[in-house]
Parts: sequence; C-alpha cells; structure tokens
Amino acid sequence: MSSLVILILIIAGFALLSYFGHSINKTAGNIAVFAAAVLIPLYWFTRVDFSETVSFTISGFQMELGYNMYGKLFSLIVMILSPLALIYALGYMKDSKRTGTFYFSFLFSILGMTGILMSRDFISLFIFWEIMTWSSYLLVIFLGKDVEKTGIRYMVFSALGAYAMFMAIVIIHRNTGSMMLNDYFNAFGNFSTGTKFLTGILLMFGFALKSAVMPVHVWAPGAYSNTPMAYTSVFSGALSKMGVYGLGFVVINLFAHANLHFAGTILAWLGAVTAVLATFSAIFQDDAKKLLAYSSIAQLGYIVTGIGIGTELSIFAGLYLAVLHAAFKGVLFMAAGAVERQAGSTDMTEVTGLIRKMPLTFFASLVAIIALAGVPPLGGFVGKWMLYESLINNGNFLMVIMIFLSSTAAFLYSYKFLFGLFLGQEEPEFENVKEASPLMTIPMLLLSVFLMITGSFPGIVFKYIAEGMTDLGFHDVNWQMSVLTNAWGDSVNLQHVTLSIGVVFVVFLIFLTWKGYKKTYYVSTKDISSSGEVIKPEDNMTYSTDFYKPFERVLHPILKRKIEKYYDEFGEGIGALFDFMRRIYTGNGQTYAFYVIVFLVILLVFSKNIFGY
Amino acid sequence: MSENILHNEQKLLNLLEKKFLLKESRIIRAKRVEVKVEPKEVIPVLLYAKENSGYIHFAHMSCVDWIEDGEFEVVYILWHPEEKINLFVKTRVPRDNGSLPNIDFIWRQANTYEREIREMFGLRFEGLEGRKEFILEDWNNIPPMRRDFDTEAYVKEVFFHRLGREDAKDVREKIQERTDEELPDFAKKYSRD
Amino acid sequence: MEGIGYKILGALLTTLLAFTVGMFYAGFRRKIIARIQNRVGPPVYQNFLDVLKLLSKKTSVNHGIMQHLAPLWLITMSVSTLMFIPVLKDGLFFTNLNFSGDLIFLLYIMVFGPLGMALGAGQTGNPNSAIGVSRGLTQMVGFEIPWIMAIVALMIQYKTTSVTGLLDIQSQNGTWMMFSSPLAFIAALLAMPGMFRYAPFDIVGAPAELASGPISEFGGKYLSTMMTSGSIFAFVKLTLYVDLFMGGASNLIELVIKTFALYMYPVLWGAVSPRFRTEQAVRYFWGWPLFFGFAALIYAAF
Amino acid sequence: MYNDKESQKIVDIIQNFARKHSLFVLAYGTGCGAIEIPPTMTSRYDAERFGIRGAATPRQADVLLITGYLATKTLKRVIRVYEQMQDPKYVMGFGSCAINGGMYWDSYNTINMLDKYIPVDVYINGCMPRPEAVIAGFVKLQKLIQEGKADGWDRYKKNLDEYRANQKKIITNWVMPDFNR
Amino acid sequence: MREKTTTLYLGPQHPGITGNMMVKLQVQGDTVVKAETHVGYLHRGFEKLMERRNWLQSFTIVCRICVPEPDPNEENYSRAVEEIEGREVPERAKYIRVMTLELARIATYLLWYGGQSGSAGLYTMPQWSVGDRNYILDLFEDLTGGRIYHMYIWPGGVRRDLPHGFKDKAMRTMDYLEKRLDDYDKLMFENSIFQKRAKGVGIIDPEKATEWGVVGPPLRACGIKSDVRKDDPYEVYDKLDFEVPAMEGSDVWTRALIRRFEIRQSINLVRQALDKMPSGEYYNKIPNPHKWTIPAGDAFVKTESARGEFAYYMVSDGSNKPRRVHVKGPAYVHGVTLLENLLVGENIADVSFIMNSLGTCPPEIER
Repeated sequence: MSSLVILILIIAGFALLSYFGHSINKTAGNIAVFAAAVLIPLYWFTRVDFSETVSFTISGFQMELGYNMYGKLFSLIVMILSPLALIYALGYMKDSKRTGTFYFSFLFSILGMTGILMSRDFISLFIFWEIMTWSSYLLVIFLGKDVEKTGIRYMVFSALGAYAMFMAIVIIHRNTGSMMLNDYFNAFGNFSTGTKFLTGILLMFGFALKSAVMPVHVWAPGAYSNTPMAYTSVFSGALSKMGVYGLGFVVINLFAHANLHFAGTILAWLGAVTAVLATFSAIFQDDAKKLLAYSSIAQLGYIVTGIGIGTELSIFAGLYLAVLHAAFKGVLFMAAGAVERQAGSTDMTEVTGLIRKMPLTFFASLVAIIALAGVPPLGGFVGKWMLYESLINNGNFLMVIMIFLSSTAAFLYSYKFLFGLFLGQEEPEFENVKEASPLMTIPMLLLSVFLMITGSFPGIVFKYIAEGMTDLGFHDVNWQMSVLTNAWGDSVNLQHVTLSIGVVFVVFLIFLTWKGYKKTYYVSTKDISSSGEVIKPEDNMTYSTDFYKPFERVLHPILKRKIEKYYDEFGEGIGALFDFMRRIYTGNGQTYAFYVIVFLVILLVFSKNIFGY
Repeated sequence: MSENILHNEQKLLNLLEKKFLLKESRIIRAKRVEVKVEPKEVIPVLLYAKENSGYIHFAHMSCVDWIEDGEFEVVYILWHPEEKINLFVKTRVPRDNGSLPNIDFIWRQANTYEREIREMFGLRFEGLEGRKEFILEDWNNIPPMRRDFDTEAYVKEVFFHRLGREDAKDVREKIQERTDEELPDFAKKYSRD
Repeated sequence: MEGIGYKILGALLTTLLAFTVGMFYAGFRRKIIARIQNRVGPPVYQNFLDVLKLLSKKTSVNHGIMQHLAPLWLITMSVSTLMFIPVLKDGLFFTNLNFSGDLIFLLYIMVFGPLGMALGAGQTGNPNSAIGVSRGLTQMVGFEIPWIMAIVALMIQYKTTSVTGLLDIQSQNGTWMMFSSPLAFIAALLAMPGMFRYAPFDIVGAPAELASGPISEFGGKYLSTMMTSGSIFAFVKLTLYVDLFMGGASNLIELVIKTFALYMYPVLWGAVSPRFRTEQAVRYFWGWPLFFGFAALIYAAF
Repeated sequence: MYNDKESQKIVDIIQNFARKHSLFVLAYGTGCGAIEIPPTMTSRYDAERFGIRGAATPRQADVLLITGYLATKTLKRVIRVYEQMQDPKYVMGFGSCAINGGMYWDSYNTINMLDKYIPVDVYINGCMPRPEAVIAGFVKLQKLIQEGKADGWDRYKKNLDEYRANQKKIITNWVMPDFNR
Repeated sequence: MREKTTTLYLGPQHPGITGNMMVKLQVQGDTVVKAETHVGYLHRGFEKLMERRNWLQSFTIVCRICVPEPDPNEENYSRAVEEIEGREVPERAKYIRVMTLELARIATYLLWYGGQSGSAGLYTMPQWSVGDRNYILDLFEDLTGGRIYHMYIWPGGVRRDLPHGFKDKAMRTMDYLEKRLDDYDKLMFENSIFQKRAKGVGIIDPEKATEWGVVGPPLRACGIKSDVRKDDPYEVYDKLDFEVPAMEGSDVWTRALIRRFEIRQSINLVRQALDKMPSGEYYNKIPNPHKWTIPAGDAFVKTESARGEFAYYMVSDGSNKPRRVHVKGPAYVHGVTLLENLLVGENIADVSFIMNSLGTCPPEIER
C-alpha cells in the first residue's frame, strides 16, 4: 500500500485509538496520544515517499493523492507543530473531561490538514477540507462556552467558504471536465474572463476565509480564544496556514501566470488592511487569548500581503513568515494556555507578575514575542525584512507604510501580552502558582529554540521554501544560510548581526552582573517607590486596565467611525445573517454534515442546469 | 453706624428672628451678623439662609472648646456674595457625648471641616461619612485640640530633646513683672507710650 | 585576519568616541539650556561625573531578572546600532563594522533596546513605569511613521536600502539629501525631537506626572548604564541623520560640527516648550510630519 | 574604614570626587524649608553649578533634604524613602526645627531631634535657611564626602536596631516592608 | 478581589505635587476615576501651640502657617487682634501693609508662574520667574530682614518703617518686573503647546462655584467678580484704584489669564501704595507683651491672598493667650473637596497642572 494512504490510515487509527483509549482509561488514552505524537511525525519524516502518487476513481471522478514540494513545506509545519501541541495537550488536558473527543477531533484535524496538503484533485481537497473544518468545529465548541455566538459564527463562515469552494469546483469541472488541480491551472489561461474571475475569486474567498483576511475574519477571534489552548496553537499556527497554502497556489498559479496581477494586489491590500486593523484591535484586548487571536489575524495579514504581491521575494517572505508564525504563535498560545491552567485566567487585568512563578513559560513567550515583533536577532526579523524589501523593491510604498504601522503598533500588544501576564506586581493571590508541567513547557521551549536558530540560520527554513517555490514555478533561488539579499543587491549578514549583538550583550552582562564590591539586592515588587507611601493590601498597583488609553484617544477621531462601523454594523449584518442561517443550521455537527452532503449531491447532479454554460 | 448702612443686616436678623427661635442675635459690625441657635435648629437655619436668603457661600466652620462650661461652641460662617454680609450661626453642644447634625449635604465642603473637627475635638457628627483619619495618623490619645490635652507633657514623653539648653532659665515670669521703665533699649523703641 | 583586528579596534574606538561625544553633547545641552534659563549651569563634563557617581553606588536594587537585564538591552542596542552605521565615510577605524548597514535592519534594531527597557520597567511593578511605557510605545508609533516614510522615500528614490549605498550616492551626486530630497528631510527632522524624547516629547518620564516613569526604579549601576547607553544612542541617531541627509562626514571634526548643528534643533526647541500630552504628541506627528512624509513618498515615487 | 584620608585608596578618592560633584537631591519637600529649594535651584543661586540636581525617585537620589520640621506622619514616609535610597546616601537636616524642634518644640505632631530617627550628615541652621546657607551646607557635605566622613548610611546599617526602636516609638502602627541590607 | 482600577500615589514624595501632601488616585487607563486628598504631613498643631503662647508669641508663628505666602497670615492675625481689641492702626501703617501684601502677592504669583509651567514641562519658566522672585524677596529683606518669614505686620501697625531709599528700589524692581512679565508672556502664554495643554482642562462649573466654596482667581475665572479687597475692604484698599477681573471659561487657561492680569495689577497697586503713602506713625504701641490681655470676643477676618480668601476666626477669652485661632486658607476647600471632584475624569498628565492652577498649598490645610 502507498505510504500516503498508510499515513492517513495511521492518523485515523490513532484518532480512534485515543478516543477508545480515553473511554476506557485515561492513562491508556494518553499513551495512545503520546504514541501518535511520536509515531506520526516519525513515519512522515522517515517513511513517506514524497514522489509517490496514488490515484483512484470513485463514481467517475478521478482522485489523486501525492505530495509536491509546496505541500511538503506546509506539511512540515503541521508535522512539527501538531505533535508538539499534542504533547502539550497531554499536560494541558490532564484534568479535563471528554478528553477522548478532544484527541479524536485533534487527530482528525491533523488528518484533514495532511490530506489537504497531499490532495491533487478538488474532490479530495474538498473532502479533507471538510474533515478539517468539521473536526476543528468540534474543538471550537469543545469547552461549551459561547457556542451560540462563536460556534455558529465559525460554522456559518466555514460553510460559506465551503460553498464558495464548491461552486468554484463545479464551475471548473463544468469547464475542464476534470477535477485535477493541474488541469485547472493549465486550462485557466483559456477560460473566459468571467470564469477566470468567478473561479479565482470563489476559491480565493474559500481560502481567505480560513486565513481570516479582514472582511471575513469575524469568526476568528472568538474561535481562537474559545478553543482549548492546546489546540489553538495548531488552529492558528497550522490550520490557518491551509488558507495560505490555498491562496498561494491560487495567486501564483492563476493570477501570476494569467497576468491578473491586480487581483493579487487587491489581496495584498486586503492583507495590509487586515494587518493594520487587526493590530489596532489586538492592542485594546484585555484577554490574552483574544489579543493573540487578533494578533494571529494581523500576522496572517502580512503573510497574505506577501503572497498577494506575487513577486519571488514577497512570496518567499510570506511563506517564511507562515512557518515562523506557526512557531511563535504556537508558543504564545501554549504559553497563554499554560497561564490559564496554572493561574486560572488569561485576563490581563487580573493575572499579573507570573515571571518568577513561571520562568520557563515567560522565557518561551519572550522569545516568541521578540520573533513576532520582528526584532533582530531572532527569526521574525528575517521575514519582516524580506517582506519590506519586496514591497519597497516593488514600489508599493503605501503598503510598506501600512505594514510598518502595523508592525510598529504590534510592539504595543506584544508588550501588553508580556506585561499583562508575566510582569508587574506580584500579587499574593498568585503566590502559589507553579510552573507548568514539563509536558507543556518542553514543546514551548523546543519551538523557541527553533526561533532563536532561525535568527542566525534562517537557511534551514529557506531550503524547504525554495523547494516549494520551485514547485510553484519560480526558478531555484539560491538562498544562503544566513545572508539576506534583496533585488538591489543590498544584504544583511545575520551571523554578523547575531555575533556582534551577542558579544556586546555578554560583555555588558558581565559588567553589570559582576558583583565586585557592589551589592545587588533583590527586593519584592511591593517595595517600590510609591511616593513614600507604604502600599496597602487593598491597593491595586498593577496598571493593566485600559493600558493603551492614550493610543485609543489618538485613534478615536481617526478610526472610531471605521472600527465601529466595521465591527458593529458589519457584525449586525452578519448577525442578521446568522438569524437566517440559524433556521437552517441547528449548530449541530451532524445537521451540518447532512446539509453539506445534500447540497453536494444536488449540485453535482444538477450542475449543468444551474450553471448553464 | 447709621441705620441706613446696616439695612441689609437688620433685614436678615428680622427674617431669622421671625422664623426661628434664636437664643441670641446681634449685629457685630457692618457686614457681620451673629445668631445663636440650639443644635437642632442648625440645619433649618442654615438651609433657610442658603435657599431663601442667598447665603450660598459656606465660608468657614469652627469649633471652640469652652472647657469651663463643659461645652463646645461650633460656629458656621456664611457669606452673601451680593450683599457682602457674613452670617455667624453659633451653637453649643456638651463636650461629653454631644453631637451635631451633619451638614455636608448642604455644602459638600463642610465634610472637610466636620471631619477635622471630629478628629481634632472628638465631636460627633450624625451621619458623617468619609475617612476617619484626616490629619493625624494612628493617633490614640485624646483628641489634641481639646483643652485638656497637654501637648508639652505629651512631647516630653514621646519625643527626644536635644541636650545643651538645661541651664536656660524660664524668664517669662520675670519679664512679666517688669515695668515699662525697665525695658531694654531696643524694646523701648517699640513701646513709646 | 589583520582586517578583523582593525575592525575590532575600530569598533572599540567608535564606542568610546560615541560615549565621549554623546556625554559632552548632553553636557553642552545642559549648559546651553542653563544659559537660556539665565544661569551658569553645570560644567560640560558634569555627565561623566554623574555616570561615574552612579557607577560607584555601593548598592543596587532590582525586582528580578528582567529589571537586571533592562539596561543591558538598552546598551546592547545602542552599541550594536553603532556597529551598523558608518560613522565616517572612509578611514581606517571609524568606518567600523557596518556590515553594509541596512536601513530596515537599523529601524528594527533600534527598538530592541526600548522594548527590553520596557520589559525591565514592567517587572518593577511600579505603576508609573507601566504608564510611562504605555506612553512611550504610543509615542513611538507616532514618530516612527513619518520617520519611516522619509526613509522609504529615500530608499525608493535612490533604489538602495543601505546607509552605505545612500552615502555613496550622495558623494557621487555631490549633493546632500537634505537638498536633493528636501521633503523627506523635513519629515525626518520633524520626527526627530520625538526620537530624542526632549521637550515637548518628554512624556515618557515626565517627572511632574509620573515621577520619571520607566526609570523610576532604576538606580546605581543600572541608571549609570542607561545614561551611558542614552549618550551613545544620541550620537548614533545624530550620525544616522548626518549619514542619511547631510552626506556623512569624512573626518571627525566635520562629524562633530554636523551632528552638533543637528542636535541643536531638538535641544533649542525643547528649552522653550512645555510637554505635550500623549495623544497630542501623536497627533502632532500625524499632522505635518506625516504630510511631508507623504509628499516625500510621492516625490520619490513619481 | 573611611576615617582618615590617608587610608583612602585611589579608587575611593576618584569615587568620592565623582560623588561629591554629582549630588542628586530627592524631590521631597518635607517641610516649609522646601520654599527655599526652588530659589536655590533656579537662576540666581543655581545649585546645578555644583552638580546638584533633582531626582524624582529615591532609587536615583543621593541626598535627602529634610526641609524643616518633620511631622510624625511624614517621618514614616521619610524613613520609607530613606531606606529605598541606594548607598551611599546623605541626609541634610534643614532649619532649626530639624535640629531641636525649633518653633514647634512643644508640638505633639513634630519630632524634635532628627538624628535620633535617621542619621544626619549635615545640619543647616536658620529659620529658614537662606539659599546661601543651603549651598554652604552642600559645600560642607561635599567636603565630608571627599574626606569619606559622610557615612550616615553606614551608621544607619550598623545601628539599625537603635534607630528602629526610636522610630517605632513614634510610629505605633509599623507596617513597613523590611529593610534588608 | 483586587480593584480593576490602578492606585497611584501622587505624593508626598513626588516631583509633581505642590508641597507635602498626597493625592491618592484611582486611575483607569490614564484617566482618573477617583481622587482622594490626604493631608496631615505638615501638621504642626498651630492652633494648639497658640493656645500655649501669649498674643505676641503667637504672632511670631502665624507666618509659618503658609510658606509660599506668609504675609496674609500676619495681616489676618493682626487685624483680628485689632478688631477684638479695638486697636487703631496709623494710616501709614495701613499703606505699608497694603504694599507688603501686594508684594507678597507678586512673589506668590511668580512662584505660581514657575509651578504652573513647570508642571507642564516648561522648565525655563520656573528658572526665570523663581529667579526674578528673588528681587521681591530682596525688597522684603530690606524691609523686614527676612526673605521668607517677615514677622512684619503685627498688631497695631508694622514692625519697622520703610528703610531709606526703599521707595526708589521698590519702584525700580516693579519696572524691571513689568518688563520681565512681557518675556514671560512670550514664553508661556503665547506658546501654542501651553495653550493646548491648558485650554479645556480642569473646568469648574461656574454655576456651582460660589456654593462649592471656590475663592480667589479660580472663582474669578468662573466669571464671578469676587475679591475680598473689594467686597469687604480692609486697610486702604478702598482708597486705591484697581478693578477685579472676571473671565468666562473656568479652565486652567482662564485661571492663568486672571493671574496674568492680577500680577500686573499688583505691581500697579504697589506703586499706588508707595505714592499715596502718608508720613507719620507706623505703629501703635502695645503693652508689655506678657501682660497684654485682649478682651473677650471673637472676630472673623478675611484677606485676599494670591490664592483667594484667607480667613482667621479668632476667639479671645480675655486672657493673655488666644482661646482659639482657626485658620482657613483658600486651599482648605480647593485642595480637598474641589480637587477631589475636579480631578475625576481628567488625565494623569493634568493632575499636577490642575493642582497648580488651583493653588493647592498643603500647610494651610492642616496647619
């Protein structure tokens, strides 16, 4: 049997195994999950043959599975992040109920993602896409809170995306008579303009929805923050990348090759707007999970911008940022989860001063935040640099300013995240908080080590991206291990950067820490210069509510109208839509699946009659 | 002081005398009118002065410890911004267990005065809210502004005194006995009679 | 290997130079402001004594590791930024380790320090520090935008993203960029006082409001390191401006003259200005400086 | 340790030189003497000539000026602030009230001898001391620093128990964080 | 559970606080949601001390009640004693008193210039104005021998006559100051950033101002012409030519404008007092101070200080010591109830700014 099929069967098997394991006994289930976390990537890395293709025919539709290098790049994200998240989940979900369902859905969403990335035809793509959506939906409603709003929102938007994709598939099939992706790409140039747009935009809509681009991001903040954090790292880190994956091949294969650059540019603009607005929203969040959710949307905005621009460097930057985003957002969601589990809340106005209680979590999130902010010498900078250079080389100066604005404003929420949870006053109510279990900290630390390495040796990621890019039709760029070069020949040597920063850092570290005759004391955070007064127990000395009030006031006249309009009126509109949708959807997975299948059948049968061309 | 100048003052006194049972009332001088009332009459008089007579400015509130009579005298001083008259409303309460009504709903700044008087004299105000400690901190002696609190004895007990002035004599008694002729030269300059 | 030896020596010398010049500039600033204020003022070497005094404090207090590291982040940032900009155009020592000095890299490394500082200030648990940080980051969003616009305009106009490249272009054209792209220069100049955090943009550590804000818990060696870093960074910023807009400098005297002339702008404005409120500061930056930034971009692109 | 100049090492001399020429005064007007601090700092008297400048928080400050009488409520804050300052730190008692209670010797709310509660390096007499007197006090302090004799911070640490006993006699409700040097 | 609002201690050890007091702020974001004034850091128990001192000894300590502006205290004390005792004051002494009070007002306003702009970060202004304030203090030194505490206006007149050449010197100083005030205007009032900071900040409701006990320049900035010098004229203010300014606006900016007007008016008043000053006695003798008794009675006297109405309520029981001297400074209301209410909803950045514009002075709150 083909290794690809075996891979899928293994994942499915482990999903069932952990489900039944958990229904028997927690330990058994956990062993199964752990085995899955070890064996699935092991199998993928050692046994899977990437040149292999499997094809079979079901009721006249030919389906084909097989990796290309572009898919392999994304599989890499899935295969590294998901097992770490699974191991993390073992620690995170230790005391939870219904863990069987959780791991089942978790593994099934991995299955879905793996399947998407190896699908070479639309039918299997769609099926796996639905598996992914469906299993992630189960996880969104897993905690059972806010199902009315978040769950249905996610469901409805996913359904819209699915329909859009499905319509596109039907039209494509109508026009090409084949379900293969490659047939579509090859035939795209010969389509009529209307069809080009229709299929392209429908596909783009479906994919952009998963990657939470601004007009259709509404589902994301709630879904990201309501899911158990163990899964959110995958949700935001890997699952949303499926949208990027799709956008990538749509933009490159269709628009770039068919000279529809402006469509890509529109996408890029959407990405930039997403980045700015989502960053602004993230700044004013009080819940760390919400903050990270909006931050994810903003980061996906960068990625989408990079991909939308469609030049070699920009796509490279987008893909690189996608990999990095998976790593640092994985760490951050895991850290938020660790804080939630250990301290009981992720509300940044409540939780404070955990740095000395949870040093490892803090260290991991610090590294991730530096990478997120794009500050050298960590990996995030490389992606930012390539993105800016590609935009500047391209002359998209307004977009550069928007991305700059967004990433400068990103410092605000980055700091707020670290400050809100880890820094500030150490309050007695968090005195007994302990560091999270090694099951949770080790995955975070591993990912942060990865982030640190990419700071000076981004080449280890470049290799895979370059392979993927070649697959997409760009010529093989010969990126060096640690030198960045742009189109104008300017370059940054990252090793020099790391080296010099490191040397200076160590020199002054020794200088500052060397005791000599000076005594350095540690004092508690209650011993601060509070104007000579002794802090009373009832005083809240942590400045955390409305942290960026001045910034809010700045934005008030500029963006108040827009943001409110956007969130309220649009939200109301969507809400009205929900009311309509609620009559169709009961919010229940089976009903949804049933509707999908009915719709699918109807479309397939009557496609000729509906689309009469 | 002709009748004409004191017209407004007299008008106010007549009004108040007609309306309330005043213990005593007089015009001290131009722009100063004084009435003495029972503690229970304080709020009606003040309210009347504020609402009906235009004494809207609460200028001052003070307390005097008449330890000989065993009473506190509390004085409310109001100001009429148009007629430019100060109205003194005086009342007396017993030193021990006496209490006065709280008036900070009439003038909110009265809250500060009352808190201070409560703290410094130990006089109770019914229904007064606000921080217990206004000026002093951790004070556990008798309220310091009472006449029976001896600050010198307290100081000798609590604080240190710098040595070196033990030989300094208290010359106050001696000076008091002096006649003007005995005054030193520099002092004579100021007391040419 | 000789080259590397020279480069390291050059780096050390540059750091020393930056420290000295920055300290003297701060001293001159105090002196000049004192003269404006009708008094004699401290000697120009006063800041050296302050740093030395703070360094010779016998105790230092911190609230944890991040506060201990905060000054370190700052000085690492200043010194490494110094390593990446050409101090002199040519010469043996002061061309230094500018590994082609990419501008975007510079923009990003320049926020490395403030971020570390903010983390350290956050760990102290002093609400004033946190408010100061929130103000500082807000203000940063304000002045970074016109400043970045100016730089992007230069990059687009001259098709290079490195300081060295821009320097070369200036010496080839024989004109300074403050003349060849004046709009960008104006935008960058207007953003400059915000970068220096002198009045009216000293809102981060406003004493009368926040009791010196983020640095309120730092004393002794920590404060000394921060002052050192501040003076180096002042020199770095001035040198960067000179490199970008005033054609760089080919010897130290030229550098000192140019940087000092540039330095006078925030200093003199600051001497007679009260402080903005945070939102007013950002609105200021998003007013005329932003307009000039846009104008510069349009000028550069078309 | 720092009793005579001969025993000072060269390092100490350099450090003391820096210390004496850079005195950061904590911005704390504890009493009415604070009214003469602005003239001292501003254009006519210009104390910045001597390297004297204000510091906003105790962590940065070297000199604590007790400007005049010290109410018991303020004493608590002064102790708090003094303990937050970094060594070496100096205290200047300002005006006759700080020396012996001055005019308020019989007041129930002001202390009479400052040096019983925190160590004082220099006293300035007068009520109130003129800016010239303040500057003279600073010059005296500078001299003491150079000679290594301004060792109030050291005395405080050595005699902490004694000082504490005196302080606790006045501050009945002692809720301060520990002074753990 | 901890509060959601953050506690900020503004003072007592804080560069932004005026004097030694504390405002405990509860802030949400950087907006004040609650403010509590805590005083007592400067409490010396003056009123208790005066019970133990005879009438002349008490006189020496009253000027210490309010440091920035001691003269209204002396004036109030003297006038209260004179009112109870019925003691006459020579005409010349009255003019000298007026001149002293106006000089004190100028000195306080110069200090205010420094405080108001210093709290907004304009550090050049305090250097100038506090430096120039020294010229007024020099005049005081000539006149009384003390820079800050003068102990000059005492019951029955003033302690000394004007020294030789004082009038010329005072006139020259006034001319100099008037010139300097134009510089101040350029630096402070014509500065657009200062205007931006000051306008619309710390607004007192003009309708309620009198009722709330607002006095002095803040009240006049509410558009109400209220000045003790006109309403209840003391000394020779009814013989001097001046007018009470009143402006609409009642924000920090208006209060600043009122003070800008009044400091010029005070300069004018000093000139008038010096010009119109008659010759003659400057002092009515008091008896041997230790035997000096004052008949039983009470008096409520008011003086318009630079920050507003400064009032003394004095009770004598006929002995040689005061029974009760109750001091009410303008800050007693401004610094506690008014400040607590005014700060709510303001920015942290403006707290110190508003305090300065109200003229909060802690020593007169707690004495």
